[in-house]
Amino acid sequence: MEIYLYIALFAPLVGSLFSALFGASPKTKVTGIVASGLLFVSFVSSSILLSYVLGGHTVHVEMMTWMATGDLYIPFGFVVDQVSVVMMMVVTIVSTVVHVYSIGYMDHDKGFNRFFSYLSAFVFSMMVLVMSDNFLGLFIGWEGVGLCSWLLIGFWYHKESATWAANEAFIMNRIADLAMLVGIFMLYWNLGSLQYDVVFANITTLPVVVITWIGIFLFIGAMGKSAQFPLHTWLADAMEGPTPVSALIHAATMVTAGVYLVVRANPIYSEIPNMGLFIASLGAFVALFAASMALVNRDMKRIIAYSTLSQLGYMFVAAGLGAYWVALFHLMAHAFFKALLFLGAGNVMHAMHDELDPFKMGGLRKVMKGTFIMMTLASVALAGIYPFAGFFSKDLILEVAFVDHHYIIYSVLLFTAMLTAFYSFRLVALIFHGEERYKLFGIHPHEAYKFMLIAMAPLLVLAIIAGAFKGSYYQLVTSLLPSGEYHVHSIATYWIMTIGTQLLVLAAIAFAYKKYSSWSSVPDGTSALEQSFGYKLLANQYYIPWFYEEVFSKTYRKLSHCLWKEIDLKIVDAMVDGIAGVVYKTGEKTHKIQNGNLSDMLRWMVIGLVILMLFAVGFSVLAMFAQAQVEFVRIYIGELVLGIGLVLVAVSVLLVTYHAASIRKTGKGR
Amino acid sequence: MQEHILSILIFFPALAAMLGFVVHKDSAKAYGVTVAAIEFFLSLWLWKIYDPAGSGMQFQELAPLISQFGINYFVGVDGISLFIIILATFFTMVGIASLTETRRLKDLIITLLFLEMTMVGVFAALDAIIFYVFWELSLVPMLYIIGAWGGPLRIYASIKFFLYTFTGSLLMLVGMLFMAFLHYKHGGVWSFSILDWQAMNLPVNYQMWLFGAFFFGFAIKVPMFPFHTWLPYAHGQAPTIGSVILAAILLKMGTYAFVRFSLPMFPDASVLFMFPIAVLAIIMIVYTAMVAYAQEDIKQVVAYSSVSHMGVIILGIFALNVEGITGSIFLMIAHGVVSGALFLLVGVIYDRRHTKLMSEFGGLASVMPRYATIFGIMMMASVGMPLTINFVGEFLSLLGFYKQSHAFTLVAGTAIIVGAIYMLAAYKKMFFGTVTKEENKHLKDINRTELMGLIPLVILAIWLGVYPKPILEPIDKSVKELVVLMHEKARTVEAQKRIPDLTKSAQEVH
Amino acid sequence: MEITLTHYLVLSTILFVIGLIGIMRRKNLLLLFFATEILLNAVNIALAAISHYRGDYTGQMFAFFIIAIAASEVAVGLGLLIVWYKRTGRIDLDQMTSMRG
Amino acid sequence: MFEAIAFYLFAALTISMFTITVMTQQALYALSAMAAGMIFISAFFFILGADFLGAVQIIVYTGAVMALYAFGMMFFDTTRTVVEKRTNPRFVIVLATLAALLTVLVVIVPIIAVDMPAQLPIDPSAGNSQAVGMVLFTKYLVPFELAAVMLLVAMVAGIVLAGKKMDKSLTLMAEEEIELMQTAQYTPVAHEEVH
Repeated sequence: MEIYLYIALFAPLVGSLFSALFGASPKTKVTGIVASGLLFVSFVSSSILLSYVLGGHTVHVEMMTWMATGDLYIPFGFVVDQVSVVMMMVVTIVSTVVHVYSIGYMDHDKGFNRFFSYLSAFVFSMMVLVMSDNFLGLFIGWEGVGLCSWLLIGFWYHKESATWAANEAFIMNRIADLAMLVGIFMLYWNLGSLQYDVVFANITTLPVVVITWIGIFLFIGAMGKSAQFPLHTWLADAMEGPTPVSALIHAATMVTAGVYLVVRANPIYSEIPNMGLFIASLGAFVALFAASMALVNRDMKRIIAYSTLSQLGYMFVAAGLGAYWVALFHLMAHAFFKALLFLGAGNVMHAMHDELDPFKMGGLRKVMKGTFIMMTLASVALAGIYPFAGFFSKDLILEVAFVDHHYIIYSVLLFTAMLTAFYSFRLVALIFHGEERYKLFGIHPHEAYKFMLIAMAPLLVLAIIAGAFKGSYYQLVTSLLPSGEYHVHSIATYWIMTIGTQLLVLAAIAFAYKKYSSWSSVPDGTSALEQSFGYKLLANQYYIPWFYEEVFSKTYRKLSHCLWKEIDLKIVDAMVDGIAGVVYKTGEKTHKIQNGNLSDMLRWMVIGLVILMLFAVGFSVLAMFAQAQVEFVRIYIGELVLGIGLVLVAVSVLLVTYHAASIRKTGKGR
Repeated sequence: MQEHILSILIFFPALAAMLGFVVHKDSAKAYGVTVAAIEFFLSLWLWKIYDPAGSGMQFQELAPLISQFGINYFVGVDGISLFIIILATFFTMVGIASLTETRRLKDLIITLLFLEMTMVGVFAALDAIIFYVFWELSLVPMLYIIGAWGGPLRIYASIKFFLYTFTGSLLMLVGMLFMAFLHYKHGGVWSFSILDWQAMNLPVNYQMWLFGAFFFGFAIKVPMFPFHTWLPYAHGQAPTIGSVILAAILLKMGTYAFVRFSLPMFPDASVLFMFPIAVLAIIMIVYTAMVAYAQEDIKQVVAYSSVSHMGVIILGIFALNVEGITGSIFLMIAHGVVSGALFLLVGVIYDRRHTKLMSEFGGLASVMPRYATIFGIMMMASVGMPLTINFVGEFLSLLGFYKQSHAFTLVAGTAIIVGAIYMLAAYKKMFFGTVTKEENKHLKDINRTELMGLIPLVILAIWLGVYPKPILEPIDKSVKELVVLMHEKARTVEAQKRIPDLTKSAQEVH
Repeated sequence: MEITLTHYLVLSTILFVIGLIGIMRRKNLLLLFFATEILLNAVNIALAAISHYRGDYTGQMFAFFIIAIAASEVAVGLGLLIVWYKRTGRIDLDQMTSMRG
Repeated sequence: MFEAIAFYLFAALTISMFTITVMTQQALYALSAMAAGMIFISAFFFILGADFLGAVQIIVYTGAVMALYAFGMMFFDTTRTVVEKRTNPRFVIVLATLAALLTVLVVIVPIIAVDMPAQLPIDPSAGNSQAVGMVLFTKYLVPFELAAVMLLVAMVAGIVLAGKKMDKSLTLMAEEEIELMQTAQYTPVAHEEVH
């Protein structure tokens, strides 16, 4: 089985390196096909591993030593167990689809080869992240996906906004990574190892405070990667990247790495239930917070990005409440339908010549039938309508919150579910229904390539039927994760809840359709709604990006400029130059002493004699004191010597200046 | 030959440099590359015959110079110095191979070969006087390189460089003389042997004074905040090759000396001064990173970034445990590779445009894709991306220091954030966006000569990031010996607590 | 009214002061030499006195050698002075500025 | 009592003589005053029982040194009043006093404080000259011989230096000749004087 593990892991790397060879050459389809093919190979290997793991085995290999020094020993070790194999399947499926799709999507782009190189490298990093058997290996993948995310967000590097967003994403992730590193340090110094099995076996021996800190630091790391508040702003800006990238990285895989980390580290979080509650509360808050921003946004991709953020919030609620398998399940289901949604959005963008404002579209269902069906179904899945994937995973999270008696979280999530349904169908309605507003802008939309639609099909299928795997999935992962059936005890409550939720969601959908399906004009920011404070607040993302820019970025910029110009040049360097200047000036000033006049020299000689003898007398007096064993003198002898020396120097300086003055006087007299 | 390998390594370049005077100036470069390559392979051979299992100093050579004062020609290597020597020979080779200078090329190559002698000498010396002599001699060729081939402010920069570092090393010399005197007072014979000094057991207050004396010499060389201001000038004015050697090797002398002198000789003082130095190191890391962000000149960005990274090295050294010290020695090598490469890369663009201002560029990624790629890889190595060479060192250094102080490590860890900020900002300014300047539209991509220097560095940066074991192992071995020695010598309770007792933990394992 | 060592030392100090004053205010080289003679003699008195009061010949010996040195100094110094005078016609210190720094 | 009177008398005389030497504007006065001062100093040596030293003082100083000075002064224009440097006299006096006090302190304090044992104790049985001779030719033989050689060398040096161009006499030469000789030999000084 190890060979399959290596194939699954390294096939994307080979694809990436292969494409990189053509990085600077003109576009060749070969790179796309080879990279996609290798990913498919990786997918097949993962499937084989899945069947193997389903048989109750796990694969654990240690490829080679990476770092070994002192007591530290970190190998390149990989493990395929029940959790990682699920992640591997998600990653390989979505990335294979996205790769094939990208062959069409990036068709006209100059950086075609480069794109596949980056995209495959990303998949490799993601595989390292999920397959590693220790925290530092995870960190390699963690940073690797960050790097690829940077490369891919800034893929169109000539665009200022894209490169800015890329840097923002990278730096924000770095902030979180620091916390994660600290968490890793704590693990190492407390447990002496970073291997999952060792860590999880011994974590209970640590005091709760230490575990809490470890949990906090690791979670801050997860917050960065999964764009949780307050490190969330990068995700929306990351939509500057090509749409397949958004589908793969910023919806399906990378952003869920944080959830994966919490799920993976469940033995740590199980020890600190309060921390879990905090995670859940933050998740619920982010779910609502992000959904509210999606309500009014006028950028198609950003709406979907906020929706992703919101769903990540759901996952963290589940993970925080200890329902790790539920979190992982939602992660999986979400990956499928959200990637589908993004790819559909990509088709629309292509058709609309990169127009992103849904208000400028409308009525596209006539020209883009396939895309219309797929996006609608994906939205249905996202909204959580039975029997689509979202229903099984998302409603489960609601149940978890309810069963655990966290009613506030429950109601927040329920409300968010309604919002989710509303904004999803607002988007669908604006894009595909109503009048053909795009005609005002002289755009002639067309459907995407056939093979792109076909490539999307597996995702569509999975988005519809993923819920059916729930049983076998549960069997699989609960052999590693804490099991827990979350069933409402009374049948009546269960049915009321389920049907009630469905009805609320359907109502939200209907409202969205009613309001937007016959929209006819492009809003220009003058309507009363758009003038209202609430709308502005939401449209400006609660002014948080503005706040970050004003408070952090500008301060940092100003501070660093000030440090350079004011402190480094004017204080630190000037001090050094000042010392040199003093020495030089002293030389300049005092070289008159060497005026060659023997008579003056004689006088200087006497002065020098006096000074030296003063020193000699001073020191001998001190020595006498020391001999007399005066206690304080012995203790402070250094200070005394220094003090007397200083006094002597002062006296001599006085003498010298006095004398210099008298010399000047005679000089004038002459 | 094996037993004299170190002397050959030290004096071969000097000899070759002297012969170089008779070489015709057209063939000077070929001659220089050949000599440097031979020297490099000799150093590789040294690595090959170095016994990783052996303990202590290997290939020791001892010849008396002034025996009544215990001054000997005494050289040897251990895992700590071995790789820095190889790095020095490697960079001299790469530097000469990728030289694009045309003015007085022969003189430059001869100067570089002399410089190589002093560099190898410093890292191989086991006698303090020999060490000091090479340490000071290394200033002279660098002074010439900056002063003769530098930019418009070269005289100011070179004199500042010389006087600043020279002042520091004078204090160090005083410390050395006092150490020798103490050895005389203690054992009745003069000795300048570093190994003898390491065996001396000094009272804590002596340790503190001596530590201070040595500290200034080393700190200026490193350069630690607030003694760093000579470096931006030196880098700003030095020719590419000067910056490369300065950043890659010469700065390492300071940190290497900390490991060779300060730690084993004054373990108690090291523990005592650990936190003040850590504070300086942290200021160095964060402050210079912020200053780097404000720079307008790409070379200054790299210069300040190298100061910032040196802060991490210092922090790792004063972690005083195996993880930290090993990490910082590895980081010395890593930093050498990465900042050397970055300076070479800056040199590439400077050769083409004769400006280093970032505002003059923009959009270079589309004009010079290969250059942008290599620069990008090196930048990522510089910000400490895992699987690149820097990460191993930075991770281990910070990991080591975490044992000593949690809060300090957290603050110092911002290195990975602020480092990313200035590097990405600089990269964005230079390579991203659209090409706005007419001059930049037809820039030639990186050529073969330049690739010759850069490709090995890229390979090294990634290879050692993925597989650091061959280097890490010998370092680890020597560092363990160092830590054992430090723990044995530690007098204060604090020091015994802070410096781990390896013998005990080893017994526990077995 | 015992004359003690201190008396001699005070005398010696006073003479030394006089000598120093001479050294500092004289411009004529010849008279400068006189002042140095005074200094030497002041020291001689001190040495002889210490020798006497401590019963030790060493002081006298040193005084003796000082006299010898003073004599040779005068011989060489006057020779130089004469050469200088022949060259310049003056023996003022102020004109000897060839050692200007 | 007699000793005290002698001490104070000679002390007063010596100080006044030397003050004249230092302060007078006439070179000849200075010379005479110093010769007198030297003789008075020898009186102290006699009082202190250092007879030999006293004799040497008179012979060497008042005999040889003063004669040398007197001869030397014949070369110079001694009739001219001596111009002094214009410096702050108070400063000079303070500095000189300080220097003298410190010198005495530095030299004397250890002798008194540590109570060094006499290295060559005075032998009361022998006369002073005899005793000095004993010491001089035993313990201080080498320095003594060296001093002798030094005196010889000094004598030769004095003769050579002063005797150069003895054949030319400034008093007999014509003005132009002197001028010529001076410019030929030493021009820089003449130039520097202008500034």
